[in-house]
Amino acid sequence: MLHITTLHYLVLGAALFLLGVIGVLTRRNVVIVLMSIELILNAVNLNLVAFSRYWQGIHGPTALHGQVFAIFVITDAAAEAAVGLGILIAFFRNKETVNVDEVNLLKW
Amino acid sequence: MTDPTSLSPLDLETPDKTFLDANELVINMGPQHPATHGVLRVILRLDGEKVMGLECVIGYLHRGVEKIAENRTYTMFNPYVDRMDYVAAVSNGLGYCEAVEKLLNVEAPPRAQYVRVILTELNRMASHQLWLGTHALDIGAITPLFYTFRDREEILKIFEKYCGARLTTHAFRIGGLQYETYDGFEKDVKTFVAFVRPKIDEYEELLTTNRIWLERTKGVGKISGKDAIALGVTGPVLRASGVKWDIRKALPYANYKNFDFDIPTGENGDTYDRYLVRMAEFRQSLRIIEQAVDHIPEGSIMAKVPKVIKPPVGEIYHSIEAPKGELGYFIVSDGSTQPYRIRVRPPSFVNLQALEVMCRGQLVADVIAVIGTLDIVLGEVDR
Amino acid sequence: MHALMQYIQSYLDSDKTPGGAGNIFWATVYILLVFAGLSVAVIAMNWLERKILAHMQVRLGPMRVGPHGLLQPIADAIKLLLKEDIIPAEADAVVFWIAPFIVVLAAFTVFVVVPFGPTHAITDMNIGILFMLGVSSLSVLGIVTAGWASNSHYPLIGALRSSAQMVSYEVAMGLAVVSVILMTSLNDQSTGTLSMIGIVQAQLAQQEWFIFKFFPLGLIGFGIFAIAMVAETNRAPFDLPEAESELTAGFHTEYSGFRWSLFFLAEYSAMIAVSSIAVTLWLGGWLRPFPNLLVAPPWDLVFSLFPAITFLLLAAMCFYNTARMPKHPLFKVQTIGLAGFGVVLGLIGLILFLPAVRLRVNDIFWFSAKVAGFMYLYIWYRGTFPRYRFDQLMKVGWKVLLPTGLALLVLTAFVGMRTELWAELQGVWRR
Amino acid sequence: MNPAGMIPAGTNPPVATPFFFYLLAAIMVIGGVMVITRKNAVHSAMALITTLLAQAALYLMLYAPFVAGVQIILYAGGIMVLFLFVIMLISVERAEKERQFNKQWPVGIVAAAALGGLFIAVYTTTTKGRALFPEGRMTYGETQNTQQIAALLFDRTAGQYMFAFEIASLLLLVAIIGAVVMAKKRI
Repeated sequence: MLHITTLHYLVLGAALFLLGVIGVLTRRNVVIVLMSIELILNAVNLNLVAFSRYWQGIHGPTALHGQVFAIFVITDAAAEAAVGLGILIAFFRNKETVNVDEVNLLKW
Repeated sequence: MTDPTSLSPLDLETPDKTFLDANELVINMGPQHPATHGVLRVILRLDGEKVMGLECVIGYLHRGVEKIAENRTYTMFNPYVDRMDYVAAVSNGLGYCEAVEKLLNVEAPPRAQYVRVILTELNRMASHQLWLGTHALDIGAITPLFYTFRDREEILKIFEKYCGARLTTHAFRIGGLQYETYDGFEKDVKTFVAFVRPKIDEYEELLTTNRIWLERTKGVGKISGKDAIALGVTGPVLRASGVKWDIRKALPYANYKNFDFDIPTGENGDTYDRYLVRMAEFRQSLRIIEQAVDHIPEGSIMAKVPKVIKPPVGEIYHSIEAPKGELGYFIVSDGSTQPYRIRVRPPSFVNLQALEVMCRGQLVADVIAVIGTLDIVLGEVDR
Repeated sequence: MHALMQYIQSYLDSDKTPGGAGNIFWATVYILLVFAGLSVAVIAMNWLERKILAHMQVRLGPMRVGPHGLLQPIADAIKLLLKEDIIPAEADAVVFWIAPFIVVLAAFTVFVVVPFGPTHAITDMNIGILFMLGVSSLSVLGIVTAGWASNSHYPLIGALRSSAQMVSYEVAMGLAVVSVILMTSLNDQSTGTLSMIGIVQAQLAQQEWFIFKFFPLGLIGFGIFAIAMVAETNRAPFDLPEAESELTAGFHTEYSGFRWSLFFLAEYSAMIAVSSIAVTLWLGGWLRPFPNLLVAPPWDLVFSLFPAITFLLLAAMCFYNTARMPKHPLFKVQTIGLAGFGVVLGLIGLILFLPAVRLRVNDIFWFSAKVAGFMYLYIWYRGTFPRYRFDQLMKVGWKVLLPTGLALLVLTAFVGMRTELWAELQGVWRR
Repeated sequence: MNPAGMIPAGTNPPVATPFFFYLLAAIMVIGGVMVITRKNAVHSAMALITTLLAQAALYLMLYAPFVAGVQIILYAGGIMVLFLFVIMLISVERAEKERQFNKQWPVGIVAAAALGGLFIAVYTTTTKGRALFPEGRMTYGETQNTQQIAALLFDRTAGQYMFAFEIASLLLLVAIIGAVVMAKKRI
């Protein structure tokens, strides 16, 4: 079998990123749109960690900047999920729907 | 939102605003539910875990006891009353026998009165023990159940020795007792009193100062004395709200006026106070039994009662203090051997009315605690 | 054959865990051993819980199946496996089907890093404790989906309660754990570590169980964890998700037979798992009692005799009860069975006297004994306490345990760094 | 270059790496497809959880155990529980019966396809795609990973990300307040 290289991880990350983009652009259900965003963030994370390993190979074992960045992205994802779901609940309470294309008013 | 504790009737048509403004969760608690003490069905309207309102549905154990009475003679109906509050059958029998005696205008002889008091008070303790065990079990403490049942067994043994039955005792007859006490009855009762006194301390050790028990019961299911009277609540539930009302003192029957005992009352009318009141009643019952068992007079056990009981035309209401509250019998006689109508005022049925007032605005877990603290027996509620 | 023996011998002399040494064969053997041991522990726990609870409640507990009901758990297991597997018509069949497996997987996977001894662990991860907390928190997913998939109100409320409860207590739990991780680094001998084996070795190096370190800070952290772990495993007095008097059976109301038994298995193995965390972090893991005071070689010998003596005592108990068995012919099989069980226990006890075996299982014995102590506590709680109400539970979690945990963390850092802080302050003063 | 020779002494050689990589990659892609195609949001969430766990395993393969642990404890154990919680609060049944895809889905597909084409172009057509990330770089054991990340985050001398870390904590605080305000019944 082939040896697994950084490129393999990048291709996988790209595939997940595309899936996430398709989900965001086509689905109506807000919850699934939010989950697709998580998918995108994860694809990015995968790339970051793969880059980190590559970087380690060049700059030695302490060059973990990619992993640190991934941790920041996870933090960001947690914040995004909390606020996003909060907005979703507020939206559902007012419109009794979870469909994103029915969000056509900025105020009601 | 309206004040959840206000006394407004349950309105199932217009639901209150809830979380997410969606319709609230409606849950059927019962009739098959481990904590509704039988076949009570409670329709709960919940906002999350908060009770917005509830409705009791009863009748799953209805056997038409009152109707049966109209086709039975007064003597034949006597065993039926045992089946109403089956954990306090002796009290039921006492109330019925005394009501008919009052109608006949006879009085049971002193010896019978003493034995009646002893058995009734023993039964009160048995009933309270069952209440304590199941109430604690509902709140999650499983151990007291086994302790109380262990000690209740001793009471049932005395009943069995006395009249052959453990639960539906049918201990009394109209006009007195059917059986003379067995040899060693007094000794058995005294042994039991000595046996059970430390056991009550044991129950209290497990619960009274237990922090979780305090948190689960203090301030839960509060009802003011005024509300309680308005709803007709009686018994320990009323006394825990600070109303000193005990029929044994207020309208003495049997020979309770010969005994020295206190009426324990609470202050806050919450579940914890009801618990304390009942625990105090254990000790008061022991006091009464101790006084009675030492002074059982000699003599006959049956008053002069005609072979065929044919009360004069008239009506009578007689109530006693059953373990759960005021147990009343309203008997209408048309002069025949069968009662024209018997109406029972069961304490559980009336106390159950307070459930909604006590539960509004509380949590689901509190509904369980309140059902437990009301000490209902569905056999009596549904009759 | 000789090569195989050499292979085995080479491992026995190794000072690494099989996972750490990259030894797949031994890792597999260890996985099988740990999971077999875990299953036996769950079965034993089932019997012990019933018996201990029964004796607390002045009754006998199981007495019919086997002598003193010893075979009762096996009979129950057979019954559960043979029961009809019911999936409610309105349930979401796929999710309903998967949910118990998530819970079981989460509960079993954590044992990958549990250190039964310096070399007796499947593997030693750099992130051991983080892995344990993370994977054990996955069981909440199974519980939530189980409650949701049942499509019924009681399971749904049970699932919501359970998820809220587990998520909130994880926070307090995490803070207590972090205070221990600080303790591993706050000394001269060792650097900080998240590895489960590393934490115990830090306690060995510092000659102190962390429950006693920075007294009373270690004790407070242990207390927070001990409370949070009961809530985390949904046991009395925090067993609201399955409060039988309120929600019939909570999230597993609709489950029956095999699937229900998976939840049961998961609950008990999760109890063992969190107890293992507590033992590893605060009670010195596999270290024997008094590793700092009674260090002379004779003491080593004395403590290494404990496993054998324990098994002999258990055997003696069996023989005593055999003698007390009714002499009626109906009890003949039971008497023989109990005597046989005693003989087996006694034989194990005798084998444990052999020095080669004795020294090797000593670690495992002390670890298991400490975990067993926690298991007894679980049963004791269940026999004693009433159940908390949901809001009170949340209050305890967020308003008591969380602030205490935060304060503990800060205090531990300050106490641990006091000399450096003092030096720093003096430097500032001089400037 | 011989990849196995790159492993420093003392660490274990990776076992069957390609096999596990392709297995986990397949799980992740299938999970991702399930996330965006399922009608029922709970099924989507389950698929996403599977994807996230597989990704945690990939992190372990990339010698990033700490990130893997954070991934499990935060993503799978925290964020996804939040998602499931919210899905249960809002009614799933009705959303299931409605149209699943919005009106501009063809545009979305085209845009995504264009992006995919871009990726493919970058990774394949240019010779630099391969040359950019030469394979067989040295790998390191995970023995000190957590400590090194901590050093990057907190260390006095080597800690470059201290400020970013503080900003992240501020972000979390803002998120907490935002979530509470949003989810409150009445503001």
